[in-house]
Amino acid sequence: MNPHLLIAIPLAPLIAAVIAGLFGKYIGRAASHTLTIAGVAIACGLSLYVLKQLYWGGASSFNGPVYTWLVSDGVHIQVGFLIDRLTVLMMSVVTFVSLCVHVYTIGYMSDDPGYTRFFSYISLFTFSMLMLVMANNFMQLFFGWEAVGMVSYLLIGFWYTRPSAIFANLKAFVVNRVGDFGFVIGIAALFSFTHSLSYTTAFAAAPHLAQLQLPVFGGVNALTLICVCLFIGAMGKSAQVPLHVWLPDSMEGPTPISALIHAATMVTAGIFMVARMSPLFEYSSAALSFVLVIGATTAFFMGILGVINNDIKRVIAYSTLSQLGYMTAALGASAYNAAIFHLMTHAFFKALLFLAAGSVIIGMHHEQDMRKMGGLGKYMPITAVTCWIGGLALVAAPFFSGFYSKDAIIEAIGLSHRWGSTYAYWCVLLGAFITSLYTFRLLFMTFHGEERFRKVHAEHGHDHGHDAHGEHGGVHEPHESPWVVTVPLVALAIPSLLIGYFTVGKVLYGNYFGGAIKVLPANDVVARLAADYHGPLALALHSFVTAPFWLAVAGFVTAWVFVLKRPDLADAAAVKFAWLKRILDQKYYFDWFNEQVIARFSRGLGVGLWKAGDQGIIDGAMVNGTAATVGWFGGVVRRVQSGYLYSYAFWIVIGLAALLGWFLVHA
Amino acid sequence: MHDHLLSLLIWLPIAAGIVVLLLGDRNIVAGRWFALAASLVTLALCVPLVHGFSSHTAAMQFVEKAAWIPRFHAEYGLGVDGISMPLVVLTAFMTVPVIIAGWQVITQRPAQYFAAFLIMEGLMNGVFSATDALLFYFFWEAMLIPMFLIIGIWGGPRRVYATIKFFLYTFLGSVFMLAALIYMYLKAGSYSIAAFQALPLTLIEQRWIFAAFLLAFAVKVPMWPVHTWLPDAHVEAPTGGSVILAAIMLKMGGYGFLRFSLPIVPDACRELDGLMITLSLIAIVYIGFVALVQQDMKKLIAYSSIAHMGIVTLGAFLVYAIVASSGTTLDAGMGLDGAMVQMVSHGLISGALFLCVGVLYDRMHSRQIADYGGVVNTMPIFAGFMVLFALANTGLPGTSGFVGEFLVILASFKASFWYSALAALTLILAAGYTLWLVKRVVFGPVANDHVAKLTDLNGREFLILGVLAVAVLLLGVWPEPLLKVMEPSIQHLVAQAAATKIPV
Amino acid sequence: MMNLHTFAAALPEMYLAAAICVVLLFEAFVGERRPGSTGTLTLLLLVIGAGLTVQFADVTQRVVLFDGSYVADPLAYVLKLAGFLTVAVGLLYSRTYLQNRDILKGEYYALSLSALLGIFVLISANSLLTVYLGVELLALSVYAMVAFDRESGVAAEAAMKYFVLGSIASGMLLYGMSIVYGLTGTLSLDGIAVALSAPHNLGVILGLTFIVVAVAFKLGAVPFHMWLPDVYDGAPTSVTLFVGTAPKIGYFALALRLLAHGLAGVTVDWAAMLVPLAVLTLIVGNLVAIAQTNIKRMLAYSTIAHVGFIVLGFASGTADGYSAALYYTLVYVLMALGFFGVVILASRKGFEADQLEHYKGLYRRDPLLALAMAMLMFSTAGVPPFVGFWAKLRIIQALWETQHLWLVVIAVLMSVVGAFYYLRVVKLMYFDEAPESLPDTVRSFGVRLALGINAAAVLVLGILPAPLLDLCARVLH
Amino acid sequence: MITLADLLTLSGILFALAVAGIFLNRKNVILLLMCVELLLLAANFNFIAFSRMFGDLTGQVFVFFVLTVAAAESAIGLAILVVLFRERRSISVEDLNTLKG
Repeated sequence: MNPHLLIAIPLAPLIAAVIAGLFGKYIGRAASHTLTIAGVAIACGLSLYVLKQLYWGGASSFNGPVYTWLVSDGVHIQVGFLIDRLTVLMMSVVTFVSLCVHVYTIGYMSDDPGYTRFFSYISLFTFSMLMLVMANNFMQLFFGWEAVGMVSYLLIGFWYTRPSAIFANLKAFVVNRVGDFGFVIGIAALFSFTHSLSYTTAFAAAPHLAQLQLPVFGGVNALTLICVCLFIGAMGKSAQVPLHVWLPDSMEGPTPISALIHAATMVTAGIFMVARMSPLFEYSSAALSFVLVIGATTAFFMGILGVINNDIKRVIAYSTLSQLGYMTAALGASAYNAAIFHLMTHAFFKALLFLAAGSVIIGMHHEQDMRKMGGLGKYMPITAVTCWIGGLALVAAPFFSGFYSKDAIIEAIGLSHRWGSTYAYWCVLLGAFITSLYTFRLLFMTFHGEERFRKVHAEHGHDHGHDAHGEHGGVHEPHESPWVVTVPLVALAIPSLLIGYFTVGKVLYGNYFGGAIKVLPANDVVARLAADYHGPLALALHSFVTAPFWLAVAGFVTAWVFVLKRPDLADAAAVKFAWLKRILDQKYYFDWFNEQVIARFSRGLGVGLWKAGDQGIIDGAMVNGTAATVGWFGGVVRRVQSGYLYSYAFWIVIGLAALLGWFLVHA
Repeated sequence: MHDHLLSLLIWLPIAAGIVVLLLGDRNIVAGRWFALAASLVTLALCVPLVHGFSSHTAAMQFVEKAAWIPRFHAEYGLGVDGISMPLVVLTAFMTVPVIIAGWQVITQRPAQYFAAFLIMEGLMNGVFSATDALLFYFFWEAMLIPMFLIIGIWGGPRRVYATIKFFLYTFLGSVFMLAALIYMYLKAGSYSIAAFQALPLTLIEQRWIFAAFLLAFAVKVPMWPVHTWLPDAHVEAPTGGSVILAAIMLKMGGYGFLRFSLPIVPDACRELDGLMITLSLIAIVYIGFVALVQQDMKKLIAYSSIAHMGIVTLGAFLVYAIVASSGTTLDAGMGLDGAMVQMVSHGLISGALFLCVGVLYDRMHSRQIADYGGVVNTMPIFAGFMVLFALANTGLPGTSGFVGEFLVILASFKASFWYSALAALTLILAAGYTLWLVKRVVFGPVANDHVAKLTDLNGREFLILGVLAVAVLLLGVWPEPLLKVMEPSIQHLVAQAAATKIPV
Repeated sequence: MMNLHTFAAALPEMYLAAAICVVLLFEAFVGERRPGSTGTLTLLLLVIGAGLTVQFADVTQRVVLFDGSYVADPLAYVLKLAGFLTVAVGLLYSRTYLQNRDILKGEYYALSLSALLGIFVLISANSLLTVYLGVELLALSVYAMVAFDRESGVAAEAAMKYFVLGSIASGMLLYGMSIVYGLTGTLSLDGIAVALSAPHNLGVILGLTFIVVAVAFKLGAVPFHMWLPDVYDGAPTSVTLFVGTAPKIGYFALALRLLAHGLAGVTVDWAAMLVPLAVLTLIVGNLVAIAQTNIKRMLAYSTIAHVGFIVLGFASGTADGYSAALYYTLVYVLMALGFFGVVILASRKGFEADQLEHYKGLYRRDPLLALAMAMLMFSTAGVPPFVGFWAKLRIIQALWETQHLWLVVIAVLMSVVGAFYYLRVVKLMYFDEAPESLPDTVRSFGVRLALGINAAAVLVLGILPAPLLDLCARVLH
Repeated sequence: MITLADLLTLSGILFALAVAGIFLNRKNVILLLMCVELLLLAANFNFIAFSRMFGDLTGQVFVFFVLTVAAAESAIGLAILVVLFRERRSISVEDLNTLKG
């Protein structure tokens, strides 16, 4: 495969981003977005071409350096690409979604002063994400890893005058850094054993590492330590409990970002990374159990939060958390390809949902509260339809893409015998109910029922951010969004609907990934699923007799009753289970803990060390103390010089006597 | 010219400084331009230095030798190797922005201001390129005088306290080193550093000498707990002073450890390695927390400097821990590489951050974080730079800040899990204090009408920040050139450090 | 055999004796009418004297004259030359000062010359008798000079204190000498050096102690230092300048001839006695100097601190130590000339610039003077690139050579403490704002030029220390 | 028969008296001058004693010098005393304390 072609893939968006970023002011809006879109389009096209080459063209995967970053002590740390079917799948998904978002942004940000800056950022993000995905060594992986985090930091804080936004982006970055803290230690650990940062060496060393013990925490398996550390990084990026806290807040960013970064791509970097590292994780059952439990927990408990939230974007955000939990749990069950498969389908339908939500928000003139919507279906049909498609995909309605991926995950976890798999199974199973509950609640509250927005325009208009249709009174009809918004919706709706049906056979049950993903035969649950796989149609029909399907239906009914049929019941329940509601409103008190305990403790510690340690002991006692003592002593000795002749003479005699005495005695 | 290049790098700026001094404040316009020209010429002199430098040998290059005090075998000996050459270049490079930064800002006694910095540059180049210990000490101490005056004359309200503290603190550290140098001279019969490095010393001698060196270098670095002069000095110093302090003077401590402690008293270093690593880790963690709660921008950056220099000392002393734990010198050099890169990179980044603070200070005459907020609204371009350098300060990959930390953390795991764990805390802490600073100063709605009146960077400021930004990114994206230059010297240093000098 | 040529080595003393008479006569007949002319004449005579010394007294090896009571050697040559120059420069600085206080009298010059003669006698002394005569000649002239300003009460008080205490010291010196004489039966230092070679002998120590105390007193070592601050403070600044410079050369010679040469046999004993004195001197001098508000007093205590270093040089008891002490003495004299010169130049008629406050913002009022003072202060603090650094370095080196680890530590620590009050002067001059009402400094070109050269010398000798270091080492090996 | 020891003892006593006189006397500066003279005499005593013991004259020659110097010394001392009295109208040791610290 031609390396220059590969280099072009990340480079195109980068160049576009740099130009748009530095000279956006001079070349103007149109030029900026054309340029960046062109850049991403090139990347997307090339990625698809490479996909074709690899899958149909029978080209072998590529693994080679681009340039030597540095040589330290004989260790060559290089920037290089590893392009195999796993990578190229990610590349295609990333670039495709990114492309849609670029186009969509033209409409969504049309009246934002930071227009060119925004395009530069998302192109830069595309570059970073591609670098992450295409890396063939840990240094570059870490580079992409942090770079996407950095762009997400910039984008969450895009509307930098909003206090909530700049709080959210700081939070996001720091929480991600907590993850990266683990990640970098994992890399260091791996390096200390393999003396190299390249994947291939690391993978080769895995079986050997599984035999090693490290003398920390009273002796842990080296590989387990490495994998857990790496996974902590993934927990940060992919927002797994307890490092998930940043993702809901990240919704402060513009909606296209929520779609691109906080749903489709960046947050899935963790999933991708673990799948990429499957040759390592496979040898550490303990680490995988950890992954499994964390993932399952996230899947279930974060889903619940989606049910009680009224901000349309946050609901989808929690759904994202929950779905990421599904993927993570799949990884934990060694069903890597299921995870990646779900990652792909999820990328499409979740991006779709976000963009649809964005479209709704535009239609509602930057209103995000679902309680102020309702009955929008007839005002914005395209949005409504596409949003329904996305929703159905999300709840894994048969034939929809989400169905094939998510069902497989639940099945796979069910089959797994790994420690914690039972707990995980129940989580993901009940998760199906929760998923459909919040999904349909969202759909109903937004597109159906009474048109609540007519009542609430009075206090309408909170938190406008930068939208130019600023202050305005009176009711304004919601309106369908312009084509630049709806086209991407359609473009994403199609794969959300179909891609599962057409690819499940190959990606999930076929041997699409080949060597890219390693699963030990003993752990290979997906293979067992594959055994009784008879095509997508059969699978879909079969699902009508499975628990997840009926749980989803139950969710649908519940949502219908509480939202459309008897809204009062919801309030009644809220009253009845007030304690539960408080916990949920407080999001299980994670934020409270972080802000009140961790943050406060850190600041307290800082002040303590500063005032007591630096200023008190070191400066006060030691430094200035010494100076003061010296000065004081000088003042005292000074008084000996009394000014009286006889005392002077006396001192002379004293001195003489002392010398005489001492030396005569010692002679 | 090649055989007097280093002398030129030392004496040309000093001579220029004297000329500026003589031109005086009356014709300062000429003085300024002359100063700028001088600093640029000095920088230009680095081109043949870099170009003519062979990265295949650990030997001293561009060597100059001349009799100085024959009776005491002290000679005027100059030379650079892979460790000192980058620092010389850094010195020449950072002086230019300092000169430009003071262009219109310094109204009081400008001639002396520019002269002081030019003289400083010469002396600092002298420190880095001296191959004779006495000459080294000569420059090392002489440098205190201009810095003392810079802080004292152009400093802030508590400048007198700060500058006297700075002087005495560092002076106290250095005099003990002098005593140690003389002691070794009497044993070695020469002041040449090479002779010291070859000199066999018993463990007891080495302990004492190590202690003396530690005092001198730890204060300069500065290491916890002898760091308290730095925040005061930084806060009170004028922008240029802070830049030179952070960018170059702190490096002298690190350089001293690499040039003196490790090769001259390796056994004592081996013995006290744990202590040094502990102090470094304390610097990283303890200082990280302290930086978190600073209310003064300069103080915050000063503390962050201490934390980042902790990475340097950690990397420097990892050698022994690695050898001890793994039994080989494999990867030991990586820690040193990391330390060196971190020094250079920190020179660029902290310098840039102080220049950023200077830009704000020149406009609002306040360094209090509380007085700012939403600067981005009125100074978007500045905000861009500030955010970039802040991210670099947090060690973001792609910027120079990442390289050193990454190498040191990689190497540290070889020594111990806990070392790397504690060192890696810097990722979180640095992100915490730096970005919180950015959040409070740069982002947010316009805080008050002073901020509302701010004007964005002028061409001069844009130029210097731009150049630094390019340097930071280049070094982050492709550090290999720097590493290549250092490698032989680092390997040689590892060998020296791993050897024992105890006579048998 | 005994022709004039034999006495060429003793020319400086003879010349000086003659010069004193000339000055007195000149004053009597001309000076009255032309005030100041005597001063000019004296400077002229001093320069000529220096010239003659170079011409005739430049001996290459040790020459002993007058039945062994007089010695001329390269060391003596160097010291005498230094003496001529020091006094000349000192008098040059003092001129305007004396004028402003109308004590510009011929006697002043005559006294300084006789003091110089005393110094020379000390330098060339080779018997107890010559030593004693030198000490007294120097001391008596200086007493008179201190009290020279008859309008000043403090000066009289200082003189009286100096006189009484000084007499005690000479009494002790004499007493010690008498005991040494009793032990050896000879007054010649060479003879004594031969005779006294058994250390730790009671009688020796008895005599030695008295001598050591006397020497320590003359040098100003603690606890025999108490006259020094009062004299420096009370005397007219021009006299302070004189007392602070030239006599140090003489007293260095005293210590060298008497202890290092005459009592070489019992070096261990007196060296051991000097160690505690040196330590005390360093500590007290530096600590008390910090507490001073009067610059003359502060410089007095700083002198004491430096004496501590010089004594340390002797305490090492080796030739290298003595040459270190010699170097330190010469360097100190150079610097003292400088900073007392600045004090003189900062004072005007009816205004004594003796408080530290008077130096606030000196930079604004007189940049050159401030620059000179700053250089001198940094030099005195022992910071490169100034010459003071090498002086300290030599002492520390001498201590290392004799394995005095703790003395090294103390010396080093005290040099840091000392740095503080020198920095304070720089701080006053450069960082503080000048209060109004301070009169202008003296602007006479010649004096300022001399001071400039003086300060420049401190820098040049600092950057190129080799020649002087060489000289000091050579004349003592 | 007066032995060397006797003479030395005497001179020792003289010396002690002189020194004691100097720091015990708080009244009159004149007394100080006298004590100083006494001091010198004590030393002279030694010289003479020793020179008699050795039977060589140098010691006694020395004494002559000392006496001469002593004369000069007291002359200077008295001169200073006069100046002091003119300024302070007092020759009490107690009043010599404006210079201190």
